[in-house]
Amino acid sequence: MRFRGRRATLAPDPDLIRSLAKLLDETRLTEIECSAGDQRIRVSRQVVAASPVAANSPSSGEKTLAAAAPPPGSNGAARPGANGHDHPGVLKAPLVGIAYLAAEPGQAPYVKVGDTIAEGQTLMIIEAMKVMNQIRAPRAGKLSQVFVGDAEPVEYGTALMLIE
Amino acid sequence: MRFRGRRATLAPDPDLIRSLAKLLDETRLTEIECSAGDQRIRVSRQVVAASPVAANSPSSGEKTLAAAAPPPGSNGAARPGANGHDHPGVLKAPLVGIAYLAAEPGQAPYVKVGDTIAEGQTLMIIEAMKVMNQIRAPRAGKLSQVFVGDAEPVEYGTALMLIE
Amino acid sequence: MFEKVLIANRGEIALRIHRACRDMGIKTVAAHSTADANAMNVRLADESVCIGPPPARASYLNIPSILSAATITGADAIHPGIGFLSENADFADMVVEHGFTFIGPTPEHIRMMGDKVRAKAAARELGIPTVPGSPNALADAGTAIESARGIGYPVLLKAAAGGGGRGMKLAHNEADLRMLLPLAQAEAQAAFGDSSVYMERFLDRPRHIEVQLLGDGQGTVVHLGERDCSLQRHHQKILEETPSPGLDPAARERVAQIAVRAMERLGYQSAGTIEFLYQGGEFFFIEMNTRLQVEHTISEAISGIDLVREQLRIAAGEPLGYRQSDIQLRGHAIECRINAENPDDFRPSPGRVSEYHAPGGPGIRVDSGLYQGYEVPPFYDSLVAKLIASGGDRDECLMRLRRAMEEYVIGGIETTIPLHQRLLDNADFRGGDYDIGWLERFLGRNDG
Amino acid sequence: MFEKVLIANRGEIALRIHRACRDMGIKTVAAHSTADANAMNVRLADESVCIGPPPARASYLNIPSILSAATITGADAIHPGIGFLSENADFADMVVEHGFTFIGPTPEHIRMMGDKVRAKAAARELGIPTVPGSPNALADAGTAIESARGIGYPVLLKAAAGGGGRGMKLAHNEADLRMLLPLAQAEAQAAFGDSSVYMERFLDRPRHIEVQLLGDGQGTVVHLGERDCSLQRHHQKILEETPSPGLDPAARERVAQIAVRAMERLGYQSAGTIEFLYQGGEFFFIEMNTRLQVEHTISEAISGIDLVREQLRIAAGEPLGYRQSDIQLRGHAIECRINAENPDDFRPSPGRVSEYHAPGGPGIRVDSGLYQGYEVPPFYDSLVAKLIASGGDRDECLMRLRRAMEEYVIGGIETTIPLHQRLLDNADFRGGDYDIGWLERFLGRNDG
Repeated sequence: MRFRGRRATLAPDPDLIRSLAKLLDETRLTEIECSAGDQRIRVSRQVVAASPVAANSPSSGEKTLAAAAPPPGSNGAARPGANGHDHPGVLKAPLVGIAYLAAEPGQAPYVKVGDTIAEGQTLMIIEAMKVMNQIRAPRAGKLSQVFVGDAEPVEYGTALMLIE
Repeated sequence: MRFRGRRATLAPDPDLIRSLAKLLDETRLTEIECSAGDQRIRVSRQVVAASPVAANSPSSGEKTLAAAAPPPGSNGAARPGANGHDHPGVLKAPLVGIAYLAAEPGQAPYVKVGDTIAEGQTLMIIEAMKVMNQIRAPRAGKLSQVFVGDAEPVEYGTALMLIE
Repeated sequence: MFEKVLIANRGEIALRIHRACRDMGIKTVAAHSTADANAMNVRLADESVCIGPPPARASYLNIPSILSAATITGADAIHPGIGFLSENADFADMVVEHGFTFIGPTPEHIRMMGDKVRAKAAARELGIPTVPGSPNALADAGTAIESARGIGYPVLLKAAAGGGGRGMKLAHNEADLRMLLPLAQAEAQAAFGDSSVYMERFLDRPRHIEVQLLGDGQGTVVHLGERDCSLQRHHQKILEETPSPGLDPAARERVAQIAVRAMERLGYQSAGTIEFLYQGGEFFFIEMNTRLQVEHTISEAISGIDLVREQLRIAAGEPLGYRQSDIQLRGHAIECRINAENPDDFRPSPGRVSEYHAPGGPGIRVDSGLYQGYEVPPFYDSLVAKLIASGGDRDECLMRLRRAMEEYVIGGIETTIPLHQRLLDNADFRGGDYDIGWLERFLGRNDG
Repeated sequence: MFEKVLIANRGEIALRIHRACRDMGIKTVAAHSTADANAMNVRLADESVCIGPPPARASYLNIPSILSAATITGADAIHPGIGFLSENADFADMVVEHGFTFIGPTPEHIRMMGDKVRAKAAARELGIPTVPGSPNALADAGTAIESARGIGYPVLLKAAAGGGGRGMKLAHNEADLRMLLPLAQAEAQAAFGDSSVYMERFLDRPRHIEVQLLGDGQGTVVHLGERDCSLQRHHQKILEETPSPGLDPAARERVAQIAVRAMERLGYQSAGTIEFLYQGGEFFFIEMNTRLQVEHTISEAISGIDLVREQLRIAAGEPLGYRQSDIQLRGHAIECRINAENPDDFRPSPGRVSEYHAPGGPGIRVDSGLYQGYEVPPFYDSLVAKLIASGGDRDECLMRLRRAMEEYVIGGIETTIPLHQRLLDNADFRGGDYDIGWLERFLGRNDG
């Protein structure tokens, strides 16, 4: 998935992410978002670990684009859903829509990193055509990562969470 | 150099050449030439050894073509003058024209395979724009091969003879 | 005008629509299946959304996915392209319900022309001639002979209850008819448990002639001439040309006027095509396509009008802004559909394109998403490129086409280029002497 | 018509001529240097002959080699292309002496227009306006002022004996002239040992306007409209368009008529171009090119006429077969010359093309011999591709050009595509507001 991708030039800068992460600690904020023109970076302590995997949030989706739209002839293209999330425990979006991590804005999320998950437990909502689709855990396990932010658009195959 | 190349499909058949060579022996002919449509094969005991090097006479020049016109993207192209005749003793055509191996039709050729050649000796004539250009030996040596037939067209860089 | 258009299609036509949008400064969103993630139209799009797995029903026919993709990308209009959802009236309704513009005609017109029976009735009302036939169930030989007089011989007797050739009889005259009616009725009875039989005029060697139309829904309708699409295999068009070598100027003008008058009465809005069978100087309605067509390119070539641009302008509410008299149709144009298929047995040939080099020069247009290294997926139809040649006359056009075919390099997969080269060397084709059955006779296969 | 044509040229123009021949069913012989053995035009040619090593004087300018190549291949005509021997009257003579047809005008006309002084005189005789000037050597201020009245200010004083700017003075009025004449004379004396000075009308911001002509030498001459080639760097055209955004219909018609009348009087035979400077509503003769031009493609786009085909037909003795009134000039066309050069400092960038993908779709034509794996040789000029866009109007044309530039992929070498993209985004250019000096001002370099 690409948003305004072609115009973007931001390759996510690990140091930038690290420094924003430090700011989170220092300020005890839960989220920092900055944008400049087409470029946007967002780090959030609550759902996105300030780690290289943040590179898979749409905020840095341009990177996927940069790989996904090489000139013809080269083979650098990355398929959505194949972006390094092929761990069997990765839960992928079964439909296109907006991902919600909590039932209501401001409320606690359905699940947090570290939670023990029961099979069938509701993990998030994906809204499509005004229908709230509950995304349930396919199997029991421990929630080790959340790849998407609250209210973020997802396409078919977007990696949502990792249950180990 | 290609003549009617694109239409031709003849890859020179070594067996055909051998059998024609045998016929030369048997019949004590000095030359046999056959053609079918665009395809032409010519063997001559006098100037062309009935050997794979005959593959460099225009009669089988289509082979060069087949290599010289691969689809774009492949790299099979053979450069004229680079067709396996890079032996230092190879004499190449310095101009475009018709090669004559003898001063007059029917006369003995200037030189034969096996002759000892003196530097500056006339080896053949290349006619260009009605001018008979004498091709002289750049160095002394023994004439071990003649690559072109009498009255055959040559392009710039065509291998003419091998002097060892 | 729209700021951002979502293209709910794939392949060369998605690329074609992308190009029209870019040429108007409109941003594009490519909605694509996982199988098309590396497609040229996806790479070139401003934005892209994966809408599902390879099977079309789960992606390119997946209405919720497509509408959600439009929502999350903030597109203001959706172009359905060709096939897939392009003639799905319910989809058109939903697009509008969700606050997007559907780039195409009104759902009502899609619905009307989508139903064969309703379409034929509508055509008659709109003054479009249809194949003459009898009301169902010919009571007896007398009735049959009488309606045959009105219809004109030869007539084809057909079982009312079924198809598939059973119960079908061809009658060239009254004697035939007397003899064959009872047989047809008996066969119909045996095959379908219903002996009722009706008849239709039989066309043995018709041409497929279609008229390209543009209506703005504001009172203006124009045509861009006709296209001859008679070269078909299994009802799939292989090569199309305009103007048709089979029409004289009078017939050309007549069919164009029939089509324009009909669309004026209908108040048709968008690009559309009315297809006819043409034989013995008469035109008979086949169907109307309420969408863009693959072969729209040749009408663009002779008219200089970008049909996708016009679709977008009309959908945005703009009037055409010109009339028929402003349109000059110049020269001749032919489109060859190049499929990833074995040119002899037509087996699909998906796979990796190992080399790609498109022809160029004067009068040559290539519409293709192919590039070196691209993988042609096995899930969709096999059209991978369209080579369009235009010229001052048919001969110049044919020569350019033949030359361009020599230049075109598509490696790694089999394509139908050799078939087109055979066609271009064929005397009947070069003479313009072909009908709907010609190609399959040429291919020596009448299983079509 | 000819059976076999030898093409004595290289690069995209050799390919262009090959295509025209193929489109007419004429066999081609590619005469090429060793450096071009793998060039696309050589690969596609029916026959090829290596005529010499890389340096042009030893191959593409090697007349004996070229004539011998024609002899041994049995060609019946020679097309000289552009540059190299195309305007060499002696070559044209020899081609004829050796029994071949020269595809171009008569040697006399080449000779006449090849000599700057003779050409200017001929132009005057043919009724083509030239830049007004004084006879050499202005005796004194009085003479100078008098001729300046006739010429019109501003006038440029020039040393008769030399060039290079020395002795040049620009006078805007009589006062200037009185003051500057002695200075100019003194400078001329110092620089060239000859104080004689003459004057010419000075054009500060002219446009380069040229008219494309076709004459059959049998009484018919037509024009295909004008081309605006004002975008130049170091006198090299970078981008050309037709019609010119700087002419009104009256001026357009006027310059076309001047050119057509002149060629009618001359009895010109073949394609040719008369170049003009245009300023303040006046046209002034620069020179005539008695050959095909690189930018002929845009005239083809708006006229639908294949200019190389016409050259071949005329050389074969055919009459044009149409008159001016039969020619419709439709829409707008622009050609971008894509050079293998660094887009900022214009250093040549020869080398291996690692990726190649040409743009396609409506209104796009590409003339290029590039392909993936091709090695651009360092020995010749750096033009490697021409991207030609056409559209119903200038805006559609510009948008298509911009879109096609986005699609065009040429890897492994540097090209001037980024320069063209900057041009396409520039307000002056988009407004059509440019003159001969504009591009170098735009590039911030006035060393041209």
